[in-house]
Amino acid sequence: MLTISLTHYVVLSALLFSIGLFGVLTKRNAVAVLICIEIMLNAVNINLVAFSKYITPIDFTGQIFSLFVITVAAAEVGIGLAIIIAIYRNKLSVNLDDFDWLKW
Amino acid sequence: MYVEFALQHAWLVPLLPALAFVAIVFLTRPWQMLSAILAVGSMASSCVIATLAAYGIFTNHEYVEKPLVYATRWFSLGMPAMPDLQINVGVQLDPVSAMMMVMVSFISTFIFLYSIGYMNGEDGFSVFFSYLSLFGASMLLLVISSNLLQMFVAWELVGLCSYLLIGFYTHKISAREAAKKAFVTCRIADFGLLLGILSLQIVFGTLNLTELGEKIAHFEDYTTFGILTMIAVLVFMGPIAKSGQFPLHVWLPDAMEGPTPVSALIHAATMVVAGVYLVGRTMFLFHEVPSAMELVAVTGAFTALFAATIAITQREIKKILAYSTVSQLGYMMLALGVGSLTASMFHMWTHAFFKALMFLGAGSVLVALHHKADVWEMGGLVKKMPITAWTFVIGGLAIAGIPPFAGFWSKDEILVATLAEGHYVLFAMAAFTAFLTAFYMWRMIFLAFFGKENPANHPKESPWTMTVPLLVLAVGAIGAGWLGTPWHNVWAEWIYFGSPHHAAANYGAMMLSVVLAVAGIGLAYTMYLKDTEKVKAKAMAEKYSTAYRVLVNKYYIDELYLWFNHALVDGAAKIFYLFDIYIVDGIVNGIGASAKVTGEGLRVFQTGRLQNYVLIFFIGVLIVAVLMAFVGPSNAVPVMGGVK
Amino acid sequence: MPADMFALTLPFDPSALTLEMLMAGLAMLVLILGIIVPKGARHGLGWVSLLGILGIMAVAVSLWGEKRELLNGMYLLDNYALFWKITFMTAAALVILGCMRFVDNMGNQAEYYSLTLFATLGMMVMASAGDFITFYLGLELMTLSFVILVCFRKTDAKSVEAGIKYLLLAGMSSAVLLYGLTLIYGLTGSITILEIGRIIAMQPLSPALVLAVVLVIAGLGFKVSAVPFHMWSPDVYEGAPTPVTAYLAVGSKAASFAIILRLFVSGLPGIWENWAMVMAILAAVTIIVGNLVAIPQTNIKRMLAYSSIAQAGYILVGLVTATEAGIKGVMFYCFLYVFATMAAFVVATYYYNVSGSDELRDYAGLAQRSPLLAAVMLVALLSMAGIPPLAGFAGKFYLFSSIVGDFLWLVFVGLIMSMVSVYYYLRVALVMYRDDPVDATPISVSSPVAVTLVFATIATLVIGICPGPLSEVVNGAAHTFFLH
Amino acid sequence: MDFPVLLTILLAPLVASLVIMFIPKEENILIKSIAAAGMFVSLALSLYAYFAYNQDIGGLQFVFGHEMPWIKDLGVTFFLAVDGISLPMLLLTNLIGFSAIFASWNINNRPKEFFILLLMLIAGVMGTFIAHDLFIFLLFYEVVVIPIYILVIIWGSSKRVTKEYAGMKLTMYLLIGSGFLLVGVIALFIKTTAIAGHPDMSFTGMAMAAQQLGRFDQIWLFALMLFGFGSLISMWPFHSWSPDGYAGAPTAVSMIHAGVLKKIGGYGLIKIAVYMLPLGASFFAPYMAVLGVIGVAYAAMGAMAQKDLKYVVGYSSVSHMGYVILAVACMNVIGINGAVANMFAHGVMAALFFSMIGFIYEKTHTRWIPDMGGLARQTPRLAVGFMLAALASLGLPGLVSFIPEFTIFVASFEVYGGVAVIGIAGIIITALYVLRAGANTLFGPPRPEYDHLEDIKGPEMVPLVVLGTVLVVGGCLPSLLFDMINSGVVPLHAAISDALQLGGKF
Repeated sequence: MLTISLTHYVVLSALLFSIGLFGVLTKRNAVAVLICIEIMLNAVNINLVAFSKYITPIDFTGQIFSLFVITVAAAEVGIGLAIIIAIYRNKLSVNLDDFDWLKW
Repeated sequence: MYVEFALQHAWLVPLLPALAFVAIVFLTRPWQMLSAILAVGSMASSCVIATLAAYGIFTNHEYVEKPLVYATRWFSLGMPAMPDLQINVGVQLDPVSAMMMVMVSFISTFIFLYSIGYMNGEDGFSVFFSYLSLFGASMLLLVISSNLLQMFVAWELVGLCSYLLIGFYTHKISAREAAKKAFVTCRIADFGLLLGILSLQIVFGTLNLTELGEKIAHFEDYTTFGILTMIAVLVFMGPIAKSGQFPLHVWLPDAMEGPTPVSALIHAATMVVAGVYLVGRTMFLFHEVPSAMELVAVTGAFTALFAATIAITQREIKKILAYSTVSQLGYMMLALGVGSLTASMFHMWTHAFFKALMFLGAGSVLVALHHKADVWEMGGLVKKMPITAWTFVIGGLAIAGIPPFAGFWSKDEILVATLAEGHYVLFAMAAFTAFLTAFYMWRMIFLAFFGKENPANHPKESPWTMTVPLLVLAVGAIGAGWLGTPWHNVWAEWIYFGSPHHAAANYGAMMLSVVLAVAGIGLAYTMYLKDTEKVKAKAMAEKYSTAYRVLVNKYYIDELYLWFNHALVDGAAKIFYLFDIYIVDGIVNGIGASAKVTGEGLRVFQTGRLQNYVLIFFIGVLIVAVLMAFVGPSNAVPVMGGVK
Repeated sequence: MPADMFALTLPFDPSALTLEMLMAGLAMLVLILGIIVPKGARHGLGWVSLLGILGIMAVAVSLWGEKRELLNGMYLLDNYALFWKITFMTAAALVILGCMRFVDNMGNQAEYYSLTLFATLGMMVMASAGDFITFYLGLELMTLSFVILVCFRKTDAKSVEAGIKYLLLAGMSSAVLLYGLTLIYGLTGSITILEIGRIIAMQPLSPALVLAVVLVIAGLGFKVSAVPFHMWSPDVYEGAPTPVTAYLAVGSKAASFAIILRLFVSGLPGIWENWAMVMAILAAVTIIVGNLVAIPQTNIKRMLAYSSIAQAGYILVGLVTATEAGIKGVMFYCFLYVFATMAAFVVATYYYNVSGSDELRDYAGLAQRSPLLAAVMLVALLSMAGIPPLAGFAGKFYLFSSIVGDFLWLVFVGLIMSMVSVYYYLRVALVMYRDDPVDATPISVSSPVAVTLVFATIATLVIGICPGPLSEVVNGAAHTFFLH
Repeated sequence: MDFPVLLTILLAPLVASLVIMFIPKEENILIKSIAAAGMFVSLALSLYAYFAYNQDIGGLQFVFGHEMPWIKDLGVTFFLAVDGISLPMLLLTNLIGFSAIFASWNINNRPKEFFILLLMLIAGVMGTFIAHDLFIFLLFYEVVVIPIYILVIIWGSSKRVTKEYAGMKLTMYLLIGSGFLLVGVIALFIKTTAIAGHPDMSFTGMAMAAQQLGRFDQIWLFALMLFGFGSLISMWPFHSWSPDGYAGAPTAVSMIHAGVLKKIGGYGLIKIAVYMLPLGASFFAPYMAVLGVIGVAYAAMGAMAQKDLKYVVGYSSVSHMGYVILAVACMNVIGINGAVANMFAHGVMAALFFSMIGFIYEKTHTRWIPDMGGLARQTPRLAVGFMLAALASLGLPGLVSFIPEFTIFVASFEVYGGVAVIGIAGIIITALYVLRAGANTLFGPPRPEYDHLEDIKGPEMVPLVVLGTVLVVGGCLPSLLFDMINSGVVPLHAAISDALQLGGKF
């Protein structure tokens, strides 16, 4: 049987991080990008939890850390959605390519 | 007592005119007569002091061997006890400087006096006298200098005054250009002189004349013969321009643009003889270097002949006199070159009188003819201006070398000295020049003062301020030479280098020079006075038209310089300037522009697209990762310059 | 004993958190007051915040010399942290005092001031952070507060666009940073910086650690806007309301430097040789790009944004050698940077109120309309350029003297580019001083603004002419850095 | 404690500018009078200092603040002191500063700002000469750049190049030069601190340690300083800012810039670079000599091609500074004496030149030589000033610049022989272009369009009187200048030669 080791978690997290990153780079919809960022943060969380389990099994450092990350991420999403609504009101679009007033 | 005072306070001689200069500039400028009186008075007082001092010198034979020197520190560098460079200023009185002092102040006094009449009613009357005073002061300073640098200072100041005075008629472009030419020409030569002085300072560690004299006498302790030769040649460069020797004589004839008293001052008493005087003062240097002496002699003889040939064809009265000055200075140089300080100084003395006389006479004529300078348009002036004319004739006789006028004795001394040294070619040149001198001088005299009167002219005799100097100088022109007859020569006793070297009276040479002079005057008489229509002269000019043109155009030397100045110097300047603004500045501006262009280029990355930013961010991550991987500890050592 | 039953025994002394608690309280108070007081009186909230900050600053000063370590190094209170906190609060105070009218024009003063205070709180937490959790919390508190502040003028498209860019990019960079931090955690088994430092010093270098450090550098590089992680800052600086830009440029950057120093100098000195060169190159590139791109800018805020990128480059220089001298340089420079930047931005804010424009060309003739504004702007810009006798010169002297031994080339780059920067700073001077104003009416500067400007200018001058006292204070602070 | 002479000299113009700040800008005459009064105090005190300085004792005098720690960890003290080298420079600054105020008497466009900036500029320049601490020196060294920029862009004039370009070029050139210098100073500071064991930035303290540096260190540090100071003194090929900058600048700035600011380069070269790094200096001396000579000849040729008066003087000042560099490169007592003296002489002369050109420009609205002529008739006093400056420029004996040039020639001819001859030949070219410019401007037929011109009078006479007096007095009594300089140069040279004999220890 295949035992799940730390490496698997780390690889999973790396994959997830990369997927999130890919999404950030390619998605045009602001909400989608926001979600992709959440995916990246979740990759981080996987890492934290896995390390906590395998490396510091006695104190729950990583797990506590991940709780904080989740909380902050939630706040971030909240703010993000609010801003997206605000910008939609201004430009009637949530397409990131439309947001290039500020350049050079 | 007065003599003692004068000896100890000889510095007053240049100081008084200098004070007059200051006073005129700052105080008395609005009052013309007062300014003039100040100038004349100060110069006369200087003359008195100078004469007293000279009396003191010439009555005590010790001063010949051991000059009276008193000096003070001007500035010094390095440890006070043992300075690296110390320049003293002071007074050096010996027969040579005493004679010069008297001559300069005496002649200057009368030229100043003359100027009152000559400049009457001109603009800038007071300013003119202030310049004159400064000129006199500078020249006197030069004469009594005990230090070569002090002499150089005075030398340059003389040059400055000549600049100011030649260009005195500031509104005339020709005057402006002539003044500039005089200054720049002298400057070129001064470059050489300065190098010479620098070398002397560096090699011998002093510029005091007496010390230099002692050290150079055994120069082997300090330097090689080659270096010394170089120094001598460099020093001689200065006099070449200042005393109008070929090829830097070009400024002298142009200097006629100034008011006539200035020409007299420059040509007779002050500026041009400075060169001769300098060589005389540094005889100890030239004496050690026979080749340099040779150079001096040849330059002198050649210049004498060369200028005389030009003078034959000139038409302007002052130009003729100018070339005659150049020619006479050649004589003096020749005398120095053959080693006869005696003859040179003697000739300088007599020349001062008759040349000043002739210039002032010419000035008198010019005033009378309202500055019409062409001798061909004059004629018969003797009737209306007898004093001017007859004093001029005396000057003419003196310069032509007719005994017993002053010029005869001194010129004879030079010829004899040349012969005695065995320079036969130079002697021949000098003798021929004597003939030419008599010819062109009398050509001018006959054309201007005798013959038919020109009805267009309404000449009138000049006022007493002008004629009195003429008369006094005429006396000088007659009698100044009697002090130096071959039978009893004051100069030979008092003024010599090394040991007294006075050749015994050489009656052959004496006869020859008289014959030549008479022949010259005779030729002039036949061509220009007897032949009233001047047919022969015109025929000559046409027959030898090429030679005539060359002579009239002064061998095209001015044109050569002009070309050099415009084509070469200005062209080079232009090239330098263009190089500066396009290459040097181009690089500077290019660096600036490249910074701007880079900025603009980098700006393009800032597209405003969020996802581009993310992309760049991760490219950055990759680059940093690569850097981290490759710039490991081993490579983290200093890239440049760091020395632990 | 009955009393003891209710006594909560904490494993640490909460008095070490006095400053943070006070700040949080103040922020809450302002928020609540905003609800209570009538609209017309909300103007006073600025003064409340200001006085509160000044009070907390006084407390902070009184704590000088304290040295505490809470929860096994999770929270550190030392002179180093205190110095940073004072720096942040100074910046906050200046920005509040200088930009009151601007805030009043925007409305929602309570939210604005409380968010400013929360951001300050985040920075203060960062300065004291001893482990990753505290660090992350402080960072996010600060960042999220700033996100809201950036798009505070929610009807202004530029402001909102800046907000979304900042939010998304900051989120992404936080993810990257966190990923790096977790890797470090995984490799060392600890999240306490000091402990990590001890562990790493004993371990051989692993590729994973290299990757982790790269990600941390990227994440923090984003915060200080080091090239090539700087792309957000010009856009955000330009779009955000000017006071926010000012505080963002100063506070966020300074706080990030505070934690960078902790992390790299206390946490990663074991592999200094690996990251030193990278930092040096980053610094050089940042200096060069920031300055060169600033040259063609026409908007003053954008120009200041690029110049602040370059400033980040200078400050990074102090990090390169990881020595006390370098830390001291960073702290010194950040402190004086507060005054110069604040002065410049306050002028920009005030002039925006008058003219409604941030374009450079609209500054024409400012010197004739208001000599004070023009002079302050000039002094501020020149201080950033490092022209003596202004503070920037002393700051650069300290910074660059720390690296002169091994990184001489970087000294060259830094100093030459700082002279190049004068080029675009002087263009501002050119417009302000040479040109005649279109509208010549004199601008009367309101007294709070005048006080801010004069104070900032005098501080810049005094630090420049006589950096001795400040330098000694900073020395003391930097010294405690190594005492844990 | 004695009366702090130097501090007062430094503060007087600053106080004046502070007072002016609170005067309404309409009070034109009052502003100018206060500026003049401030400068007069400085001038009087610096004259006092010059003559009260005890040359027999020599060394640093009028010491102020050396026991006052300024920045402890950098070893900086607010050390003000003068010696025989800095005192002439200080006096020069004050002479020119005082004249510059009067040369700007006719400025009516925003006079308030003008005089505030001008006074700050003057104070900055003075500071560099009286500071005896490298840090304080640098502080003043760069502080002068910015006021100049603003003065140029507002009150300057555009001719071949725009005043904006000129001002920016001037500023950037000097700043980038100072950037290199700063690198050198910082590196020097670190190295000397390591040698001495404690930081000390006073000139003497730093030199003691720096002279022990190894040859290699000294060479590269000297190279940096040479570039920094060299570009300030407009050493070829870093000179191109100079003609453009002077042409664009207003009169007073040209006067101060060409007169004294430029000299900071030479001063720094002598008192910092050569003094502290003698091995480096001796390595670079031949190159410096060559660059100096090229500068002399090249700039003189450049000047000859100019038709704009200010460009003529601009190039000529590059040329004259070539002599200074050549002189410094000799590294002996005579040479350094000559360098300092020539800086003084050129300062006076260039300032007079620029002030007279300023007046000409003010009156005729042109500086284009072919458009002028015969001004000597219409404005005789102006002509006197112009001629005086021109003659000093070509090194006429009896004016202040002759003896310095002579000493430079002595030193450089002795040390460099043939190379120096090219430099000495510069006097010919100089005579040519200076006289040409002077003659074509002042002499020749007067132009009717200038008949109405008023000659300079009243306050306008001050530059002529002050600077002209110095020109003549300094020329006639060179020992007034040289004894002072010599008292500073001899110990400096002794220190250098000791260090050279010792060689670098580290």
